[in-house]
Amino acid sequence: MTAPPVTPTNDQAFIVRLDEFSGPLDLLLTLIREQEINIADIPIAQVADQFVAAIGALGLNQAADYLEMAARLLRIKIQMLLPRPIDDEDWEDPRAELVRRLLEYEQIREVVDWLAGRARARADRFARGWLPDPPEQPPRPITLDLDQLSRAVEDVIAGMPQPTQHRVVPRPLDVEGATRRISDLLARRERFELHELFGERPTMADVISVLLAILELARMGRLRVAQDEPFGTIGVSRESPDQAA
Amino acid sequence: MNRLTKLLEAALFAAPRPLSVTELLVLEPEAAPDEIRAALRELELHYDEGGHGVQLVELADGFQLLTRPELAEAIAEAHLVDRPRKLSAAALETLAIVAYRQPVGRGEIEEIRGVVADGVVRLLVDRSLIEVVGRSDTLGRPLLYGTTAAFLELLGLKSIDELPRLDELSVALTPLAPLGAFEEG
Amino acid sequence: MNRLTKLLEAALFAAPRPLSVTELLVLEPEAAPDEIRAALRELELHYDEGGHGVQLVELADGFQLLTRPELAEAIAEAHLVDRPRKLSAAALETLAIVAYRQPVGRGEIEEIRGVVADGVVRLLVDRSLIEVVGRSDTLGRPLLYGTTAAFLELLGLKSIDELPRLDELSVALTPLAPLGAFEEG
Repeated sequence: MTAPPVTPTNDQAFIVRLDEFSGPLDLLLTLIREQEINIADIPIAQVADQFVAAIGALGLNQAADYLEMAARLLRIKIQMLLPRPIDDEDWEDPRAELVRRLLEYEQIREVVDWLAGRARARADRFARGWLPDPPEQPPRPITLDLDQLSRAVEDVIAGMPQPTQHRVVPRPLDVEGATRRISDLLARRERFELHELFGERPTMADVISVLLAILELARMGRLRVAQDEPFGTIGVSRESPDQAA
Repeated sequence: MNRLTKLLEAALFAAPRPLSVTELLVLEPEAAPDEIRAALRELELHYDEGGHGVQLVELADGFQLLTRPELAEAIAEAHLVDRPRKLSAAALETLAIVAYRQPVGRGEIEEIRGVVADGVVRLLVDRSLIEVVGRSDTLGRPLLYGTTAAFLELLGLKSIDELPRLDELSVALTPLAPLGAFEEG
Repeated sequence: MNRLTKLLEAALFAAPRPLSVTELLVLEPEAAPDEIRAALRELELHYDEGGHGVQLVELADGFQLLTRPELAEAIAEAHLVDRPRKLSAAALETLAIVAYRQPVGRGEIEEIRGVVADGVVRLLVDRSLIEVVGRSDTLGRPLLYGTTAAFLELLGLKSIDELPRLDELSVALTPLAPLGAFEEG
């Protein structure tokens, strides 16, 4: 369970694979431990950037869970940057929830170490390897009454997926999907606004995927992003009409 | 017991089949086959003379520690090997669906419960609570299940019509909606 | 060995899992639970003092005969018995959460681990390490899971109470955190 180092030592991509971490919290905790950061006072800007860089190097497209964490970190980073009154006692540290989750997760990891130790010790003891066939005996009588059966029916009904509350949550959009969506739109229209790329209720992962796809397409020279005024709408336009047609 | 005897005892206990002298030699490659045989003899004597419930037996393909035959019956009668089973929530739910929708195929049960049901269906058939009552005319002609006489007996009912007809239940378990709608759920 | 001890020894040999005093009582219904315990004690002493390769271990609310740990290496190296496969980090994390928060639904597990958990939950149910113990009353009535006897067997625990108390863990000592969430669970 010792994870390889993930912090960048130089500009090269990190040599680490996604499946070596059991989730985004594991990766985040590894980053924090490695740099001996005080968990109660995380330099969120630095850690958020490292996290995004790490999952970038790890292959974002398969990792909705990681994307969600990246989005969460970036949001906290922004919240920390917002100005606040000096003596505001109601101010809540935007990092508090993250710290709580990290501590909770760290505690689980400590339990995991204990469990793994016990399992190893138990694996050093073998039970009897050969067992006789179970005796030919009629199975014990079953108890069953109407009350039990009625309750089971209620459970069936309660557990039945309701057509109305069908899975409205679609699979989170990955970067590949976002790239496709943007290319399609660019092929049809020369210019559109950024928010048109999000569905009705975009998840954090959707937003991040779209942003990353936009940045990547801009880098490739396929589109241009412009914001005419601060906090105004963000426009996306074809970089070269010929190319996109 | 010396270390070799102890090791042989543990290996014979843990192995899933009888072990020959050759196989036991792998445990202690430095030992001579005669030493293995001597240790086995010691083990055999130990179990025979101490009045144990277990004995070392030489079979065609090797040695094995076995319970004494005269105790077999007592142990079998105690049902110790078979963990007593009550019906699980999954089994109860499946039984409820069969009771209210019979004749019903496995596919339909799975659509309603949203989980694979073959293990549970097999268990209920084994326990004679449900049985095959026919085949559907639909593609693949799946088996259809219904409840058994034993099921009614267990509930103290004369016929299936005596099952409580709670309106809500019968409506919800009546094939109204195209069940395909549930597939993604 | 008296007849009862002998019978218990044979039963423990024949059973695929730990047997509780209650289950052992079925062998000799006339015996008092204390007599069973005394016989188990005799058996334990016998195996300990005779320098055996096997010993009587108390675990998972019962008793089981197991080989001594110091012999494991030799037996495994001789390829007479395979060691069980190790559980993945994801499986252990999920087990840890279920162990401390049972009954617990998949949603809560996913929230704590920060990842989707249906695959690993299914795996643990398939291996009988956790089981459905009920349904939550909250929206959608999700299934709730708890640990099983097989979980205790896997870890060699007598009962769930042997798990370390959360306030004994070093992380809990961090003064900052109101980790009340654990107590509520």
